[in-house]
Amino acid sequence: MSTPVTNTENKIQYTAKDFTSDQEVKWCPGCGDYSILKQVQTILPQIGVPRENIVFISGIGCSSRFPYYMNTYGMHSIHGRAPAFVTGLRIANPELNVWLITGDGDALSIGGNHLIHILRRNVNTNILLFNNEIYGLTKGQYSPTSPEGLKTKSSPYGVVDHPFNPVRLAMGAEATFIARTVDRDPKFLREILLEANNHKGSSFVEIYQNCIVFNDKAFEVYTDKTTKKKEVLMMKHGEPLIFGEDDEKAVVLDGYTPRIVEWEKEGLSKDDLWIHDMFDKYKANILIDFFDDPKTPHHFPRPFGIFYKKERAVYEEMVNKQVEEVKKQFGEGDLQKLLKGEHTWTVE
Amino acid sequence: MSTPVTNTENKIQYTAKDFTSDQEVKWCPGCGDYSILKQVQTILPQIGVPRENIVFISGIGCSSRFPYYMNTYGMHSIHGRAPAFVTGLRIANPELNVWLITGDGDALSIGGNHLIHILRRNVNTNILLFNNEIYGLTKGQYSPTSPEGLKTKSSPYGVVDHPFNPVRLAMGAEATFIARTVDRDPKFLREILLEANNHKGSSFVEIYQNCIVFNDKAFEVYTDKTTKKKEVLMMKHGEPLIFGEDDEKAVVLDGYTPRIVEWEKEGLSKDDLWIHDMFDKYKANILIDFFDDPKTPHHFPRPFGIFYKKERAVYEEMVNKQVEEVKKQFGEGDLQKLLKGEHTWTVE
Amino acid sequence: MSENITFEKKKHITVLFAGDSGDGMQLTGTQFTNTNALYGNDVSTFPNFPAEIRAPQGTLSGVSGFQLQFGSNEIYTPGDEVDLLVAMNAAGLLSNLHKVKKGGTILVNTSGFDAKNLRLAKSEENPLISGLLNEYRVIEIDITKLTKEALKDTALSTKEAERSKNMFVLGFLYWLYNRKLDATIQFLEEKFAHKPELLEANVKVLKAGYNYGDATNVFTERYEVEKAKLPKGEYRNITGNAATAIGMIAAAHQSGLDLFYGSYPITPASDILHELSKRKNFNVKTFQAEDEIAAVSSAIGASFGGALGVTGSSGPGIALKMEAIGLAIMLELPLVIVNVQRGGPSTGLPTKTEQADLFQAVYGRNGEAPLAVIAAKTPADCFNAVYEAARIAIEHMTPVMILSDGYLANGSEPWRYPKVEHLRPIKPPFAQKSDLSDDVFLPYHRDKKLVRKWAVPGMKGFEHRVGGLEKEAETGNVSYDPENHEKMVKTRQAKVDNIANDIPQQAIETGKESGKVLVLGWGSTFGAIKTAVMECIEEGMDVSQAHLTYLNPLPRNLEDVLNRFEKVLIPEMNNGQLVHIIRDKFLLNAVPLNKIQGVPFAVNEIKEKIKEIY
Amino acid sequence: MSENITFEKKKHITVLFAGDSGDGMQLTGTQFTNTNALYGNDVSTFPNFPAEIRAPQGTLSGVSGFQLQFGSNEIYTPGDEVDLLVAMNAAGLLSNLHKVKKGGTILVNTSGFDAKNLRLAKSEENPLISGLLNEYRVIEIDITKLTKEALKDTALSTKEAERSKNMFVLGFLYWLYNRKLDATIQFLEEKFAHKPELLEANVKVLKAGYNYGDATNVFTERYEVEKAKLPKGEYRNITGNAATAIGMIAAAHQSGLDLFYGSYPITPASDILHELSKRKNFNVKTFQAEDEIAAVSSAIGASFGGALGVTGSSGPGIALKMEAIGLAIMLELPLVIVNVQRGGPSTGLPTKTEQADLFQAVYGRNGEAPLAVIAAKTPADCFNAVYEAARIAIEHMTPVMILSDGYLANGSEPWRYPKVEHLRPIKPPFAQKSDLSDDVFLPYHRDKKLVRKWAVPGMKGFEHRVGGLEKEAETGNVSYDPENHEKMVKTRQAKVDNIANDIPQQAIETGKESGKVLVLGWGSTFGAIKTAVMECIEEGMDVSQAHLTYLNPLPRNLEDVLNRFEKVLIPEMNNGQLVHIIRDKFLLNAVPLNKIQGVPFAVNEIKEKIKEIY
Ligand SMILES: Cc1ncc(C[n+]2csc(CCOP(=O)(O)OP(=O)(O)O)c2C)c(N)n1
Ligand SMILES: Cc1ncc(C[n+]2csc(CCOP(=O)(O)OP(=O)(O)O)c2C)c(N)n1
Ligand code: SF4
Ligand code: SF4
Ligand SMILES: [Mg+2]
Ligand SMILES: [Mg+2]
Repeated sequence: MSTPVTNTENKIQYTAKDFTSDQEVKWCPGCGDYSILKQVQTILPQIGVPRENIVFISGIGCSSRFPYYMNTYGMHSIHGRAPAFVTGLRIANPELNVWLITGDGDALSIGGNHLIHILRRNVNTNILLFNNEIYGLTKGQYSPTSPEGLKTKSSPYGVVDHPFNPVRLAMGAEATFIARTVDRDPKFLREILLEANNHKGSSFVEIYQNCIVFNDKAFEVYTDKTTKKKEVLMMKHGEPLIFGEDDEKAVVLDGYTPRIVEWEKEGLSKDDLWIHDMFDKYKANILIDFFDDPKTPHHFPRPFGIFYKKERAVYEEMVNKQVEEVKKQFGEGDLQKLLKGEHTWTVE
Repeated sequence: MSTPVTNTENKIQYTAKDFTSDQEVKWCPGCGDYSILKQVQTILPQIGVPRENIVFISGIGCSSRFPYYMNTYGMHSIHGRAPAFVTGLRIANPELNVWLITGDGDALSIGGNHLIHILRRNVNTNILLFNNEIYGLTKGQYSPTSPEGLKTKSSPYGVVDHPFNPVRLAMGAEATFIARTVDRDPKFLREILLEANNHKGSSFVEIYQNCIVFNDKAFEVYTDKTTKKKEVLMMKHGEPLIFGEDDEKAVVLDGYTPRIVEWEKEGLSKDDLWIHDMFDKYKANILIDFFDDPKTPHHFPRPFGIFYKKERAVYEEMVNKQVEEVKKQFGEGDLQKLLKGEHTWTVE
Repeated sequence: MSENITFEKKKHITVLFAGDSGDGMQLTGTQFTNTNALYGNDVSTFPNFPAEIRAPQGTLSGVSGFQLQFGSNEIYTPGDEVDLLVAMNAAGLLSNLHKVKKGGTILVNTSGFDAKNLRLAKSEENPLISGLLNEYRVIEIDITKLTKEALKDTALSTKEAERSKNMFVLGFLYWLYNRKLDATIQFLEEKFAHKPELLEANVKVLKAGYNYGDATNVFTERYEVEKAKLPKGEYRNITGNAATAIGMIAAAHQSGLDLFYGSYPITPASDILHELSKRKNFNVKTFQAEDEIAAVSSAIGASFGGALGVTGSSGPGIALKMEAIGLAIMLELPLVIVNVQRGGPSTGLPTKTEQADLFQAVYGRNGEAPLAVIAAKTPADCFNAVYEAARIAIEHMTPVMILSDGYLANGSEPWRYPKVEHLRPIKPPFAQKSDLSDDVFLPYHRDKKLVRKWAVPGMKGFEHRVGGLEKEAETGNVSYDPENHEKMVKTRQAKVDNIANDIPQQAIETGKESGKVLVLGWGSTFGAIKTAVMECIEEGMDVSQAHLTYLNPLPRNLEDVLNRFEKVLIPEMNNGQLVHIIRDKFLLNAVPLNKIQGVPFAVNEIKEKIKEIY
Repeated sequence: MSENITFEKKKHITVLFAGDSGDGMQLTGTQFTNTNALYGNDVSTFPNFPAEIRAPQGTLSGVSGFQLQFGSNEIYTPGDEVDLLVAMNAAGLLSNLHKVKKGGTILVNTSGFDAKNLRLAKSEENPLISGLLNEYRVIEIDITKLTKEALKDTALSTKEAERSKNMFVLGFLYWLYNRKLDATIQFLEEKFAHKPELLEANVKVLKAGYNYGDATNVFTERYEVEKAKLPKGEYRNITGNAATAIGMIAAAHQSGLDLFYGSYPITPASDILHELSKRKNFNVKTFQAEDEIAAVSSAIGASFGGALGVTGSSGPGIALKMEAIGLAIMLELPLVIVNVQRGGPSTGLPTKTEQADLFQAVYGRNGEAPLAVIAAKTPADCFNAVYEAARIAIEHMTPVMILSDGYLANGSEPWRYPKVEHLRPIKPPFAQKSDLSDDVFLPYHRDKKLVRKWAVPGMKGFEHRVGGLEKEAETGNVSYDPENHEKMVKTRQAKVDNIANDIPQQAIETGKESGKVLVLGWGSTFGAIKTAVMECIEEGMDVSQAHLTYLNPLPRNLEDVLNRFEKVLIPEMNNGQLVHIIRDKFLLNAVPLNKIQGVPFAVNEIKEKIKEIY
């Protein structure tokens, strides 16, 4: 989402500490949630919004405890419904800076419907989906993003459900800002958070988050120094899609078919490579499909960054605009006239 | 879905009438639902499944009255939840031939979550989504597929919600069979119904259906003789994507960018055109995005037919397979042993 | 006007329009109602239509009915027995004949009794000639034909022409009851503003109907129902759903809040959404949510943001809202939930009326989750009920449910609409600077009424977090402390119980303050009970009526009121719900009277029961 | 063994293990329980842990506790007062000290009382030296150090080594209460089958703990709790959730149906899903649905398909299921709904226990939607309750809800498990060829018990449609007929009421058949009430106990039973729910006793109340 910077005259200079509530943080030691909390608290001073105009709304889950730790307005709502609370709040007051905190179970299992609807409506909010591919708070059942075969408390013989690719679902739901990032890359996470906040509309940010207790190392290949460079494809707008131990690999498009090349070996220059264009939906669709199991041979690297961004009318602005238009058309409502209605008579 | 043809020895020769229940059909005269009912009743004799093995399950809506009119097993369930009933039924008995009947409100508004989950799981069923871009049964409110600006009972000043494109949402939800068809083209509808039934997994079929009372002519450009040929893009696997009054137009791909050509004028042969390949996901993604308002200039025609088809493991088969595997591994469960547990002692 | 026709004075008349769903009976009934109301009669209406949008033409299941009673005295019900049945076809006649008073009049459109119509109505014989109607006075008019006749010089197709046959009926009835055509003509002018040929046709047929009465001798008497002696004031006619919508707007206006209405369409509640969607110039924001859970959640979100959050639905949708209502109880935010009850369980009888969601309202949540509940008793009273619900929700920072039903929702009556300045003011308990102690805001600090303060995002210095986990008293921080939990559960209960100190004592509506039988009701049974009790009193019986608006908490003096009578009779359109609450609260052996037929009580059904237990 | 140590005989002992969430208290408690149970004691347990997965180490909110009582007589509760508190750190001590009997023993791990731990526990002074523990017998052992000591020759890191300190405690307690290490060693062998170094370490520490007792003189007495004189038979230990899962499997097995369990994870019900997921070789199909609505709907779908459809959740999830349960009531299909209640309202106290969903169970649906309700009274009784629920659901073709709670779910007790051949047979009322009349199947034709026949897709000639709209008697076709609706509402009610003829009469559990005070309970208060009543009787008081399993319908003779007593006391872990149902049904002024603290009643709390009203 993006919010008009209000209160600029006597703008307060915040630090991350100003966004830290007095409540003890109660995640497991080593949980990826800590890093995300910290990065959010770190970037908030930069967005220029007074603290009282910021609201964090979450569902239920480990990740959804987030609002308690923020010294802003906040609501820890019920499981899966945060998008609906956010929508109501934004319609009621489109001036606020609203963040929606959710987990893979919260957003994609019980809350799937509200998620796809907030995306299609394009409510101006920043959706941070903490994807740990597991249910943390309920102690380790599989989630709609758990990979097939995963053994969990509720799948002792392995998951048989085919998982969602959250960014693909977001695209299917008409999202206008789609990004992926990861808890263990704080700098990059902050960048994406700021970009998300700058986007006007629903900014959907999937954050790979490590649940150290129930699904440890689920994203290790994307964060571990030894594997990261060859498994992560960093998407930067206007830059070629290069990856590999020594940036020796790249992705190119043969027509509409993506292909991995060793670009220098093959005599290609940077200009010959696929230059990332986050405004191109067709290309975004292809990148989103880079979702191979990193254990399979010849797999594509996993893209991180902003897949897609598009300007589209913001729902609550349209709602409020229509209110203004109707006022203009019919004049500010006159309650006595409304009570009176069209046809009256008098009893003497 | 596809179902093993059982009971073949003494196979009954059905006619459409055998699938007609004794209940009076109560849709409005001229409602598009009639045609769909008729086509379903017409193709059922061809699928070779005994009537008692066929089940129709629906949610709530005009369209969801469907099961009452079928002389098979049926359930008119509650609003939006048909996919969940179907999933339970299929897991309980994977031998049945199950059809899921739903509307645009039922499937995409209240039932959106169940729809995306049945698609990702790939439960073997035929999902017929009667899309009339309106709430029929509740008398004319807009639905998640209503176009922006539509004036309805609940949007007297015009809809401000950006609509879903149902086939795009299905793709985002990992659907394995995605098709679009229309009530007023019975032959083509029957073809698609049969293809859907032949597909193993969740077959998602969006059917444009005219609600003569509350949203008449919503799809007229795709059915009216005078406009149909230039607005409809018929997708046939292995054939070029040709359309236009005299089949003079076609779609080609420039790299990954689709373009409309007047092919003969431009000296192209059929082989130069985009040959539809329903197994190609990248291309399906592009076709799915042909969703322009037909009133805008230079718009793409609306595609009808099968966008995409992919074989993927069927959920309830995996569930039942796991049961069998566990039985193999640990032996058929011994209830007395289970009651006894691991550690017992005797009180004399 | 034919000379030899006289006017017979009548105190009240019950008319039932019955025809095919496509015959425009609802519109005809509404017009006839409005005209009588504008004339000065008291009126009560009961529209009754099939669940199908266009049920098969001509069939019994396709019949659409609109019943109304109008009178020169106060009218509380649409009438037990019909004086005049207008039957546009055989199905309309056959499915409603039993409602007609013996000796009553039946006006039939003979075109609706052809072979096809008889077959569709599953009638082997033609009732017009079979003798079935011997005990009635039957007026046969070929309305279809006369309508076509009237329009033969216009450009309208036969089908289009036929469609205005309801105007013929209406015109004829205006003649019969000596009413002016003005209001209906004005309505038609608005409706067909952009279709002059249809306007002209409809007016033509309306007048043709009137003139037919004047010109022919089918009736030798006309009827005169004088103006009712209603309390002085200005009146309008209003349906329950419209009154509900307007009540919300008024409450928002008087509390200085924007109105947010989050809803998902469902019969019979949808019209509230439709009505509000039109009223955006009152700072009304309507949100058609993806489902009922999103609807209620969005309303809570809006309340959190400082609006008056309201959500509305009917039984099945209300079921889905319960988890979130529990959260609202925990958050202690204002929220109004409207339940326009319909026949249940499950999908049930979606277009029919019932009062079977009282248990759900009072008890239907997990955990100790007390919810204030208010019921509307007449269509116009929906205004008061929702206004009062909003007042309590805002001033007590708590969700309040209002129970309406299909009968109230679609029924209408004259309403002496209030003056804005007479509306009770509503004061949102917004947090003030003075609520900060040491610069800290305690979101769960309470006033004497146990109400917490409302701090809204945007208010500097009041930043705080709320949520569904049990909260520590005062601070609102998450707390798993056993004693704190017990204290908070009891506090939330006490807070809702306390509302009893902010509502009127229970009054006796009709009859003496003590005596033999008290008929205790709630909701839309009001009119039937009132009429029954009044008639019993006229017959010299010792019967009184008390009618509950506040169902949770109950009025403080209710036990006292009940104890002043020997017997308490509780009629309900359900299988017995209030009666169980009363038994529980007061250990009082009240007598239930239950009707579960999707239609309101007849006055006589209640009278009979009173007599039975008297 | 030191020579001068004697054995003191005890009838029962209550031990509470308290430490950090990471200290393995739950495992320690479970092992200690199993060993005592295997020895032959009667046992009752109460695990109590924070809502956080790993609440901050060392803090008060991070304390995890496991209390158990074991004895040589019958044990019904985990004990009011603790004889031995094991405190692994300062927070564990401070948050549980009030539970320890004056003069009781406290075993502390001194390492858990360093400056950091004191700070985290918000303790300004060190309780070990502040005099706080003057009234107790305190045994200080540096368990952490001794554990590390024991493992110093292994390859384990300090952190890994420390983690087995709970085994030291366990070993020491085995010495103190003269128990064998065998069962725990066997458990460790299984647990660490693939980690031999951890197995070795744990066994080493376990033995070190035992030997420490033997070698030192910290205790001069050991305690002997003899085998309990339980009814003859074979026993095992079982938790409520495990018993629930096994009960479902047994019911499916005995009815010849496949078991389908559709559920969405939620504390404290999830373990049922986990347990069943392991048991696929019993033809158990588990479906982790996308939400609770899908869970219950899938179970109904499975029942429609001929399986035993079961769904389970806790309060907030049950709220979401209500609309679909209404459908199941309308469809008249078997369905079992398990509600493992937790502290509410809303998200409430997710890991704590409560009985506040009774109203929701009995009343929480739209329309007239009667639901059979059964409650389990002890962990092992969950087996009977769910078995009975399934029997009624299947044989009466109706949904049945079973109420368990967090205390039953996680608590455990010895269970004299049944022989398969003694399980009551369950007969699904499948439609037969003989149910066809003229080749037509009437899906809503009923037998004398008002039960319809179950025809499952695949059965030729029985094709039919069901749905949530009101249905015509017999045919099941959609019907909007007023009389039919009333008939069907009453029939569905009568059908559920009829279940009363198929359940046992209410018995007196403890005490005389009539007298002064009857304590009436339901659910998990059973043990506390039983103990309280037994103790009162021992003290010469005229008190009896009756405990309800069947909450809807109530046993036929219940009114009679209640009327045989002067006073009826109803203790509940809620703000009063059963008491209102009893008041309503029998106009009986029962006395409520309510505790709403997320923890079970202490025996004494009930005794005090009995004495107060006596
Ligand atoms: C209605 C309802 N159903 C179920 C639950 C139990 N529940 C709480 S959190 C959760 C899932 C948590 O997973 P996720 O959203 O991935 O968050 P995480 O804990 O992994 O951060 C569930 C099932 C609930 N609180 N409410
Ligand atoms: C829980 C619930 N909410 C709302 C309704 C009311 N309702 C019935 S059908 C319907 C939508 C119908 O639209 P659609 O699914 O598009 O079907 P159509 O009538 O257009 O075929 C709604 C909102 C309901 N029956 N149940
Ligand atoms: S359970 Fe997992 S997600 Fe939850 S706090 Fe612990 S590490 Fe984090
Ligand atoms: S309202 Fe529309 S969708 Fe419904 S039956 Fe009538 S024409 Fe068909
Ligand atoms: Mg998660
Ligand atoms: Mg529709």
